[in-house]
Amino acid sequence: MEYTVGNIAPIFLSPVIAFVINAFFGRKLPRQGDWLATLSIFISFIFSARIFGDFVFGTFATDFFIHKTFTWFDLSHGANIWKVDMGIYIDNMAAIMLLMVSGVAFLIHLFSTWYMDHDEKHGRFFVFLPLFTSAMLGLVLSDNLFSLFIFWEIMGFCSYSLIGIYNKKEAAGDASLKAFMTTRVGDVFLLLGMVAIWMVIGSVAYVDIYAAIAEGKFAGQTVIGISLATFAGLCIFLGGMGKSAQFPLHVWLPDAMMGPTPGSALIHAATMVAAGVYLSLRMYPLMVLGDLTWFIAVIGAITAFGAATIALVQTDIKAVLAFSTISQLGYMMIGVGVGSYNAAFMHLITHAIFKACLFLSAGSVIHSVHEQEMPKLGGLRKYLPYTHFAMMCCTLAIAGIPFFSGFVSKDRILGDALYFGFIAGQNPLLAIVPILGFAGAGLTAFYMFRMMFLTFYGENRMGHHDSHGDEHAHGDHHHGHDIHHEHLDARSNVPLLILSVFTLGVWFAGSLTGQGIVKVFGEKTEWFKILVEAPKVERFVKHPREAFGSTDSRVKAELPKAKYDHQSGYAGPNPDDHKIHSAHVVGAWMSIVIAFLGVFIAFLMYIKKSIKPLASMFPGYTETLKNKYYFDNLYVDVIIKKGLLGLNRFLSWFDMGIFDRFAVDGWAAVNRVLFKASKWFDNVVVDAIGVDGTGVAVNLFNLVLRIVQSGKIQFYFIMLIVVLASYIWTVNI
Amino acid sequence: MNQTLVSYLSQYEFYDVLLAVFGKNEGLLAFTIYLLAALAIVGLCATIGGLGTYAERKISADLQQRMGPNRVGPYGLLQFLADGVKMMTKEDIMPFTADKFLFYLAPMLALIGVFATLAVLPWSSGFMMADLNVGVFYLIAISSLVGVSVFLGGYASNSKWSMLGGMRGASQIISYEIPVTISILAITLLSGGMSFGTILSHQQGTPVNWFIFHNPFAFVAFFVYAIGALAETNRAPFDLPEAESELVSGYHTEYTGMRFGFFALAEYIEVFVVCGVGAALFLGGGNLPFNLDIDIIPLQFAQVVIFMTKALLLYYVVIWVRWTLPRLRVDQLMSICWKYLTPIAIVNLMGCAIWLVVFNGKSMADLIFGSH
Amino acid sequence: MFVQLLFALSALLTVGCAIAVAVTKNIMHSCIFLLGSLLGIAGLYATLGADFVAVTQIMVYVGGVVILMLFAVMLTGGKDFVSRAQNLLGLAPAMGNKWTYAIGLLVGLVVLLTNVKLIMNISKAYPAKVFGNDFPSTVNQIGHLLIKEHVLAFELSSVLLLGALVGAAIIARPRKQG
Amino acid sequence: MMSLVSYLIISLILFIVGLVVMIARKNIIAILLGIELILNAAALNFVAYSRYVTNNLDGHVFSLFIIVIAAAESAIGLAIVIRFFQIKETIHVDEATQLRN
Repeated sequence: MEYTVGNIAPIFLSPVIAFVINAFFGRKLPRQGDWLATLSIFISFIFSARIFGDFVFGTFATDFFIHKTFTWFDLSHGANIWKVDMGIYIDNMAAIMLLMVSGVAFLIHLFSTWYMDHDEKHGRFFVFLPLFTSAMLGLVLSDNLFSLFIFWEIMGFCSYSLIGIYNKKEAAGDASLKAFMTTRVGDVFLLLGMVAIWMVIGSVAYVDIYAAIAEGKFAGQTVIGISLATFAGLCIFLGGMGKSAQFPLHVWLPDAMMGPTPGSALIHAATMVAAGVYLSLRMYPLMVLGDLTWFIAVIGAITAFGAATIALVQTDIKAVLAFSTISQLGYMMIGVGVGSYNAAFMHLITHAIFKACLFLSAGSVIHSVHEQEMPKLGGLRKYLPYTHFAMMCCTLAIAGIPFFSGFVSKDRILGDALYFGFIAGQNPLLAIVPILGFAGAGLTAFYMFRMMFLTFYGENRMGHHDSHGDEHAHGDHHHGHDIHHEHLDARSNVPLLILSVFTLGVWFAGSLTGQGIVKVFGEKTEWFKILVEAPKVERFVKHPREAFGSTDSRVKAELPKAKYDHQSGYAGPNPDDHKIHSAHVVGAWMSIVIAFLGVFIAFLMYIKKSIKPLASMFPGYTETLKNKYYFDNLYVDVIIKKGLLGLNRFLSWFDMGIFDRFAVDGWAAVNRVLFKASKWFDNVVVDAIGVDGTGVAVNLFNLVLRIVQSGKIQFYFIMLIVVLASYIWTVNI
Repeated sequence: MNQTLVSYLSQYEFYDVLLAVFGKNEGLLAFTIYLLAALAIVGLCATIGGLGTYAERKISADLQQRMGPNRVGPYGLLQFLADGVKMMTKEDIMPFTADKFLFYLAPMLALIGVFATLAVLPWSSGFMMADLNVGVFYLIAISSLVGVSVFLGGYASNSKWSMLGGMRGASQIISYEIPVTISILAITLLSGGMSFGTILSHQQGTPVNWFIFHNPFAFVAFFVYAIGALAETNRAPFDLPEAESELVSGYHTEYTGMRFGFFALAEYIEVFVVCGVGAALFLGGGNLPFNLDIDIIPLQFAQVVIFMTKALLLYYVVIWVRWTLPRLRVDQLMSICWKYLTPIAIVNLMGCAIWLVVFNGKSMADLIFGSH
Repeated sequence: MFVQLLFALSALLTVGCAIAVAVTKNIMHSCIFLLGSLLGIAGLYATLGADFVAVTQIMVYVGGVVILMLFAVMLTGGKDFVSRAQNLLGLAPAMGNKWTYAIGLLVGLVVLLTNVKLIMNISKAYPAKVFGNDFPSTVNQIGHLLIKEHVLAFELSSVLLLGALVGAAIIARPRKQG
Repeated sequence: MMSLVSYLIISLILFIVGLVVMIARKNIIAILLGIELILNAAALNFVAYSRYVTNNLDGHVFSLFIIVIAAAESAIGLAIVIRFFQIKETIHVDEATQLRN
């Protein structure tokens, strides 16, 4: 159980090395170095799997963690401690996250080698993809907010590059800029939050923050009138909102699909959007201390429901997935907010897997038929059987159908939300959280199956648009009869099938549905619930630090083992446990009913066609949804055009009308009077006495100086020596 | 460690006898010993230099399938004496426009520079005139007097050939000093000292302990040193300063008689010195291949013989190279020095340093045969 | 005895060559006398037990500076230039005339008197010390000093040398015409 | 014969000679020669004091730095001289008057 730099660093370093090699020599390598990038991620995966195995399969205790630090720079001077440490922090959550990121990223890389083949941006794509992955892995390994922020920004840059990789398309460039600028809003707040934390405890390491919370260092500290914990927590959460595309800052994510689909898979599924949720989970004690959980839950609920409604009317297959991502991220935030730490993280993992699979499947569809508008697709089931299978598994998962992973994780979140909203005795207005959550779940089931039915079922509508087919570059590829039958291929659809295996719920929960009702593999499979829990801050007080290079001195036998006891039953000492259990049971049944209802309506609408799509009944609302609640318009037309330009106009009016007319012109009038006086003064006093007099004086003085300032170096030597000698003679040493 | 020849000899009994003969005057005795040793070494080196001219002619003749000198003495061995007599009896010509002072000074400086290096040449572990703490450094420093003399010889003659030869010579010598010095620095690094005694004491025993086999970088450093030393002594293929076909005879075109002899002698002795230094630094010098743990005078002479053998073998290689390789152009000469030898020498230096750190100062032989 | 002999010879060489530098009219000879003077100073260093400094002195000056100066003299022709510019004392040739020497000697006299005053005090303050003939090696200690106490100056001097190298190459580089 | 004062006297003679050379000569190279003499006088003082007064080797290190600086100074100085000669065809110091007036 030796954890040294040697077996942790490759996780992060091997993709970085691949990035460096590809960036400089990628063009000279065979296949532009895509195999190198894939191999590097596989190496990361191997090392991550080792850590995962150690942490999860009974080696370590629930609250075990590895924390190794080294001093990055030390400017301490006397009593002023000014020292920045960097380091690695791995606990159960990070171990699971590492495995998920490296595994999903590896499959995405593998898929990309097929998807991006013969693409003109092939090489550039495989420069940024490993860098992106390494940044996410580094973020997970980080032990403090500072290095987290560094990797956070690297990811921002990489997402900017990947979204805008087709830099000849103007829309791609705009989308990349939009993503970059929108997330920057959050990043500024994150930095502000870090500064606030640094002010209090002089460190941004997780363990120091936890210890400070436990010691009550935040108590009584205020910033601009509000509690510092609230301020810092809010700022950090705003950073997470930007990255995880939460409600006001969600606008960048739908546009991010301008990039290649595997890149979207990496951004939307495994890495970047997960970072915000991951950060919120890491800072959960701070959020609790700052009393922000209700705020997080409300934001999450609004996002979950709002994005789901927008997804109802999208016709682009990737847009549907993009909005569903926002919606699911909302669920994760609900989970964070309602205190269901473990379920929120589980949803992060399950969502990462099935959303990666969904995006890759969408990529497979797009690559096969060169079309991504759903009304022009249909009946692809018989052409793309493997893709259809994988996508169906994932759709079942995201829709919350029992036995699939999405049901397990989402249902736990919703169960906790139900308790949070109705039973916990909070503000009654917070009941909006479970209501919006359940409504969003139903809509999710509906729009996902709408997408499946439109794409894979019904008759093939590919032939109907021959008239404008020539607009596309690959004119002869998109006729319906030209679609080739899909074959099993290690690079194109095996990654999808591997991912779809992990959409089953049993991998994550101890029972088939995750409610502890039908237990399959015994208690031990309930590992997720046991191993992941909110950090107990008291534990981190005065925790010793380990030097970076040191090997782990603890003997394996002495380490406390994780106990797989009956924690899963809600029969603890808390009197509310019974209520929580009831809420979960009610929630489970409600979500099953709602999910099936959604699927059934979709079936009626798009297969049986017995119900007309509702769009015709609410034309105005549909228009609103199609325009994504006018958020883009809000930002561009209202905030930028009305707000900023209005301010601009006001300022210019102030400048020209008020300042120029009164201040400048008035000052000129005053000056005119002064001018008369000063002219007289100038002529008489300055010119006659001052200037001419000075000239005469300088001329006189010049006669002396000219001799001394001869420009002859030897004369200067002589002066130097004489002065020095006279000095020595006078001071009498 | 023996600091000087006198302190070495003072450990033997006959030193006390000699001291008694000199009336207990240690200074006078030391002075006498140094004087005799200096005369012996200068005489020996002059002979080696003279024989060098003979060897050069004989070997070149051999390479060109000629007979070479064979009239004076057995096998023409006394040819160099005949040459010397001829030179001394020739008329000493001074060009009318020459700078007389510098014209006289230049050959002297050449001989002074070369003979001064003999003070630290390690003939054996005991027979060193002075085992200075800065031995190698001193040797490099003082031998640069030869560069000044070449330049002055070229300038003082007031002739275009000489001037060009002198300028070429001076620039060549100060340029090639850099790779040579850096190569020697690598050896200094390996031995941990600049005195020849320290360097030789690290190379005792079988040839695997020689510094040339210490590590791959030292192996390369030897060749850098050899090439640089060839150029520093103005030997072919680096004999630009005295290129016969271009500059008549370079910086000593206008010199005749014994002044020319001084230049020639200085050149041949310097070749011997750099060969000896190469043998001492890289090839184990006069170390016996076995360690007897006793120190008697005959063993010292055996060491001298071994040292001479190695140095003269290198001397043979130098002559061989001269009669085998064509001469370089001036630009090639400079680009070899600055673009190849200097970077290689610097890489060698760093490589040696890294080797010392990585392998804890062990040589390749230690690694292969196990440390002893 | 050797040390005294060496001191006497070195001092003689140093002072004699230095004075020759001052009085010679030929700039080339001046350079050569400078070489002699610097060698003499190296000998003085040796008598002071500063073996490393002495050898460095020979290395840098003989191997570098003096040859550089000889080159510079040769590249500039080595002629006895006379200034076209009028100065206080009329035309002065490059190697000086009696007026310039008179001024120089006057200033030298001032310095001499000043320093004699200082040296008188010093000779009282530090009575003569007698050392044996043993000269411990200074190389190790200088090495330690250079990379411990004086490491900043050491590194700065390396930067200085690099700057001088590049600067000299750039300044002396022949420019393209026009 | 050998004492601190004797070294100081040699160094003083060197210094005065260097000063005379610097002042009396109008040849830039000769001025550089004078500067070398003065620098060496200073270095000699350092080493002499190091042996007779301070008993440590800081004086040696100082004189090493002086040698280094002298080398750098002469390299730059001679480069300037050569450049000056290319422009003005003379190395008379009184001709360096381009910045006057």
